[in-house]
Amino acid sequence: MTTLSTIVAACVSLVIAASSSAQNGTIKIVSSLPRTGSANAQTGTIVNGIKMAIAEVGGKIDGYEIAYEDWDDASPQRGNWDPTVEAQNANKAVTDATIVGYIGTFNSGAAKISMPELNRAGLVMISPANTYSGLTKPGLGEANEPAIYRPSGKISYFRVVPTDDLQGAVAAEFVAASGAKRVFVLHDRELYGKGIAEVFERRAKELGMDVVAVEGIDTKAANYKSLAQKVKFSKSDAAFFGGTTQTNAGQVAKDLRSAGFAGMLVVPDGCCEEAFIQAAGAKNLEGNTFVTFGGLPPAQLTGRGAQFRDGYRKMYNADPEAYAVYGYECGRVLLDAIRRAATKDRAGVLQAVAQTKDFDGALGTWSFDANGDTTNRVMSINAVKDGKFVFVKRAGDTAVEGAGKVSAGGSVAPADAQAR
Amino acid sequence: MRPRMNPILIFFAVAAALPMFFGATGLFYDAFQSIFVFALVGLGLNIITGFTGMLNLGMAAFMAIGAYAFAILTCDIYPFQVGFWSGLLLSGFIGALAGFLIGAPTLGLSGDYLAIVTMGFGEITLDVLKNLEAITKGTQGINPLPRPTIGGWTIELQDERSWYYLLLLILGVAVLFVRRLERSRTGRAWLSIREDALASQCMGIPPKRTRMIAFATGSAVAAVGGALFAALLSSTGEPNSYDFQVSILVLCIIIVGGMGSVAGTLVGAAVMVGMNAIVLVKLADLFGSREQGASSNVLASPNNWKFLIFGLALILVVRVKPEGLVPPRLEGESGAQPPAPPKSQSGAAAQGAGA
Amino acid sequence: MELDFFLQQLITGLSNGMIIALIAIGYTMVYGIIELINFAHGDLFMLGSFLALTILGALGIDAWTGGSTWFGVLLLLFCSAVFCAGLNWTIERVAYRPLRASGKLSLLVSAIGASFILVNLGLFWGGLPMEVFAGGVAAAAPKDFPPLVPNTNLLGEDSLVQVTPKDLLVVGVTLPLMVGLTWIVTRTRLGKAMRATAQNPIAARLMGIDTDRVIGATFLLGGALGGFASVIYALYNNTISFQMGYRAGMDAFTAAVLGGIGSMPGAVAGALVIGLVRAMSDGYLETRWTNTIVFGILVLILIFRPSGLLGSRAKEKV
Amino acid sequence: MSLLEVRDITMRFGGLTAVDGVTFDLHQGEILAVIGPNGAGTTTLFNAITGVYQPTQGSVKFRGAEVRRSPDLKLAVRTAVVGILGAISTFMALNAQEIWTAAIDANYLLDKPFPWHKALADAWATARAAPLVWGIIPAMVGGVLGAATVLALWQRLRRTPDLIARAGLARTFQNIRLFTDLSLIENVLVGMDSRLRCGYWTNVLRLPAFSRERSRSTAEAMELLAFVGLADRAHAAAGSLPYGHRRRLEIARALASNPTVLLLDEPAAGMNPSEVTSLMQLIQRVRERGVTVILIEHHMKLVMGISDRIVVLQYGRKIGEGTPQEIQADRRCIEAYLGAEDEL
Repeated sequence: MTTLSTIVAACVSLVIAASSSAQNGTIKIVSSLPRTGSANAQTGTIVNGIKMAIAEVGGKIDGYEIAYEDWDDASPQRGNWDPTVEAQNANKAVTDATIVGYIGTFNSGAAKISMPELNRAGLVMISPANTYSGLTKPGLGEANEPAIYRPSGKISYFRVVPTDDLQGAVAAEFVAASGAKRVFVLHDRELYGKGIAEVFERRAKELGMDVVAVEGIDTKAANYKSLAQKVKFSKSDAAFFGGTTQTNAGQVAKDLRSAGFAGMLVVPDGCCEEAFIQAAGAKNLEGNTFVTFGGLPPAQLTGRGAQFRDGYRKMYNADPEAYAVYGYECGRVLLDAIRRAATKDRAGVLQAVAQTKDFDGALGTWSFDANGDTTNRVMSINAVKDGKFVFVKRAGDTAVEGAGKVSAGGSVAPADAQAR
Repeated sequence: MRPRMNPILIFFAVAAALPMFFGATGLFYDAFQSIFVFALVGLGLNIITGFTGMLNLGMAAFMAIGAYAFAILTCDIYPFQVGFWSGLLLSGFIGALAGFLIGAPTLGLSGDYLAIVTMGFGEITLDVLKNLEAITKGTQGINPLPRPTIGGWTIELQDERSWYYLLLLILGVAVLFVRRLERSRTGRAWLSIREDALASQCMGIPPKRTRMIAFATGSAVAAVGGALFAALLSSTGEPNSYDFQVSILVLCIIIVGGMGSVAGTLVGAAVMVGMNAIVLVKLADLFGSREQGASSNVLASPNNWKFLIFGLALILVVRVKPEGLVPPRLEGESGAQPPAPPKSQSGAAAQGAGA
Repeated sequence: MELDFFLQQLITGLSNGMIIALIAIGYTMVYGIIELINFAHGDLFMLGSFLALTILGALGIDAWTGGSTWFGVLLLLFCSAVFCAGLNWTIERVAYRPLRASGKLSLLVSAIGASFILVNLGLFWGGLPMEVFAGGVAAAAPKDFPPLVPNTNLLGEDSLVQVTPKDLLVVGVTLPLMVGLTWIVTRTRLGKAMRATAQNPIAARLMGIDTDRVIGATFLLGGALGGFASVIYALYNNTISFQMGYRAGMDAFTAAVLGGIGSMPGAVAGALVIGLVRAMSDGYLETRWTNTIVFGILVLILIFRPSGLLGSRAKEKV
Repeated sequence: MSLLEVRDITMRFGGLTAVDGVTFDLHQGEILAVIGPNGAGTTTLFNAITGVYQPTQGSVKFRGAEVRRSPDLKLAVRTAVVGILGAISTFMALNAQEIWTAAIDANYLLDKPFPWHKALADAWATARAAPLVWGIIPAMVGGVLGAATVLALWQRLRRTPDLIARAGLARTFQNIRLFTDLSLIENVLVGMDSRLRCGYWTNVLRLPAFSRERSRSTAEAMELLAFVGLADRAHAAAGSLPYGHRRRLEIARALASNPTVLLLDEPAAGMNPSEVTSLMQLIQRVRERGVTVILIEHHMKLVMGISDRIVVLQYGRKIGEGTPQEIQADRRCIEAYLGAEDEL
């Protein structure tokens, strides 16, 4: 009998699920971001940005009501994004015909799951945070990337954030410019952190620096004191950590400093959030720690960006985190496309998004290129001062696309990069 | 007296009938695909822990091995490309082999020592999958994976109803497999080891070999589950998709369902995964829609309550039904018999302590 | 240089091992008495450190600079220990005691459930609108724990090898605690009752021992040790996070098993082995293989000593 | 010739000598009782005979030979195979990535047929060229596999209870050890396991042999349950049986393997007089089935009533052996048992 009652319970909740579908004149946008667990701090700001963009158009475009749903692609057991949930979200989005835009994902790994599904359905997907190059750029990832994400042959995935191959290179150039000769590369063994560390490593070697070692850390370890000693004893001038606040960047920074490592420490935009300073302790980051960021920090934004910053403060009574602007930008570019779209359905919106050109966004004026990447190359390097991010310099305008490409032999098999 | 209905048959009958009520697509299918996959992995663990009494905290590792074996054997970035069905079978075989390898040196250990070794095996597997990037593509995951073909007809991912029945069918075969073993000489030997390892050895049953067979069988079933998990996603996901939390979920499935009970495993999977995939999602949606603006208050987001609800539900379930939702029944036992004393699920564990 | 490096790793390994040992004792005590892998213990430990940070925040961090630092540390140790002890006792009362008769695995699931709840409480706690939690904006982010204990090098700032007051703190708190605990278990009435209950709860009850109270006391003691460990961990690592209980718990449980579960000296030995192996593997091999090596060594040791380093295998009565 | 020759068995636990040089013979078809006051070492002696404990010293010969696996060719081949596999997998684990890269990644191009021969050749070449030692990981993999091999070897050469049971010595336990969650008939079928032949796949696929064996073994099990008088409860859980019946079920379970020798450890413990009487009849009937019986018992009426010979232990030593009449007349045995002269 228990079996039956279980099934009945499941059915009841399913009926509730089924009843909450379409209304006429409503266009739905969803976002799929990890909202359970440690990433929620960052994704919260992204969601805020999206909501803000919708609020700015008054929740209506051409008489169509814009409905927004904030979906979670994490599960409580995993405390992080869960491939099963992401697949379910993609399915859910595909089967709900009122959904015309899918904002997400936060993690590149999750994007790999949902991209082919959404592509087949012709549903446009715009990511505020995926930086893994292989998702869009041929030749930088696996041999079958990015074709496998485009089973329909069309491009339906776009991102407003510059990819790892640009950012890692910018970081390496910055380190080289500081005069460092020996550099120790650490990464978190995740898709994002490892990818960016690899780009950094290659670019650093090209720039004539001596890469002492590349090490993947255990992101759940209590501390990295032993590893930090290793870095210190290696007499490196600089260290790069490819990772995020969630993968323990704070502890890495802290232990490096407490071990007495005085060299430069550079971390990528996954750490460009208050939480990183909070985790690492402002004192440990003071001075010689730098954070690269794809775009300009809120304080440096001008024009639209400045408006966004002020609007965000007013709406949420807090300073926007670095990521909020991406959420906002995603939302705006999608709404803009809906406005321009000839037909307010998936095909129309997809076409309009793809045609986005010289968009006057919070991140500057940019377009989507043929791969679906932003043409925005502006990056910034930030330092930490008195517990706040301060802008150091603008970079990336000159960054070479595809810096991550293996130069010798022309083979793009990842094995070359990994046979160390 | 009316004979009690067979809960396994009820499960399959209801599962087979359900899609009639739910159209061709929807949340329902996603949830049930997960339920079937985890029921499969649960069946594997049920052989190891439920039947044979070896506490295994590393079941996710066998899922991962199945998923990665399946992916490497079928994905078109590798030269093997054996196809869906052969891939499924081979991944089961490789799972058995892995179970054999980890089992050989450790199955002599008692109870919780084995538990920690299996837990360690789970961690090692994740590390190896992440570190051997040349083979496993590290954290990138392997994709895309092929769709099953039946006589020239390919089941596409969107064809959710076909997937549903395919998984149900495979689960049915697995249940049949496990039930047949359980009700044979092999299964009796497993149960006797769980009940009293020494007595069973004194009856001429070689404990190590018997445990090994159970371990390998369970691993194989879980590996097939893992392969289907990957096939459903058309990707292995990243290695972290098979971490300790997954092992814990599977363990909860069989304990909540009823240790050593095949029907219990099915119901446990429906309850635990269903709670996750349906109830918690619905709850979050329900409260999420009322959420006003974005508040920085951590309590305001319903997503932040999921752990708590899940934990409370676990404690409540074992409190109300400590022997599991569908405890195992004796073969041939009729309704008229007095129930066995309620120590069934402790038998496995008590063994570890005593041996 | 090479020797310096080795000594440095030795010191790091020992300090980390000592912290693991404190948590591991909590596991091993509970296991010894009711044969439960107390999954919630690691998360209990996590909450202890959150309490410590809250107290720091409430009293104002500046108060602890200068001479009153050590007093502050003692206060934190005391508060967290009392808190964790009380919480552990409550969990036992609510989640474990009613299930004790219904089998070990039900207990295990209950412990897993308790662990989930504690983790979630930790998440909420991190969202407190306090200065130390950065106003509670990013509840899930790791929190910086103010460096009450300085990181100065006692061997002089020029020395490559670092021995800091933090290392001394770890040793200075852990050793007396272990001695004290050994005294309690071997010399006092309570200790005798605990060992009797562990051996045979039914017989102990027949002998007039109130086993429920003894088990409660064990949870109190184990919780208190977890509380001490949480403060030392926080002061040593200077970061706390609501997810830190998982790894801390896993390391500690591995240590308990490695040493022979149920044996307190074993837990300490196991923890030191794990701390040292981790340090050496991080230092001389690659960090990414460290976990593999730790568990590989565990399996290797268990093959030759199936009851752990210092565990004794009770002969089964036939 | 005697069926079972127990020679100079000694069992020491740390400083305690539980059994000290006990020697006796068991003859075909007899009922032999081993008696002794509590703590005399009777149960320990049983455990040493049935392989539960490894005797510190001494030997047990069954039909003139020690019961143990002989290190035969099959074992040697298996050990060698495991060892070689271990070495290969260690090596593979070491260089897996390089070999893989050389064999697969370097040769595989999308949309082109895969050159299997070249890949294998490349793999072999890389494997040969690769350095063997990388550090602690291979040492550990090798260590684990090597240790497992040694352990397996040692296990196989040991007298284990399952081996002894399969040789034809079945036993019951002093503190009854039934499989309480299994039904009565399943308990008996577990006892019969050593006589069943159907393998794993036969069971899964339900080949004809399975059905044949199932009906035969079920009938035999029912017959055994009837023999001990429990046939009417065949499908109840063993845990639901009253105490006296559990003893009988244990005997049925032990008989299921068609043993040559049945070892009963205090079968009458905790029984009332009428139960003892029927137990005595049962033991007699067991002997009539052609099974030789050794029993440990404190219940003198039972011992004197059914045994052909008696061995008396005290403090681990044998102090007497003979027919019931001889033992009853032996002063030392009586003193050992009763400890006081005036009760005679």
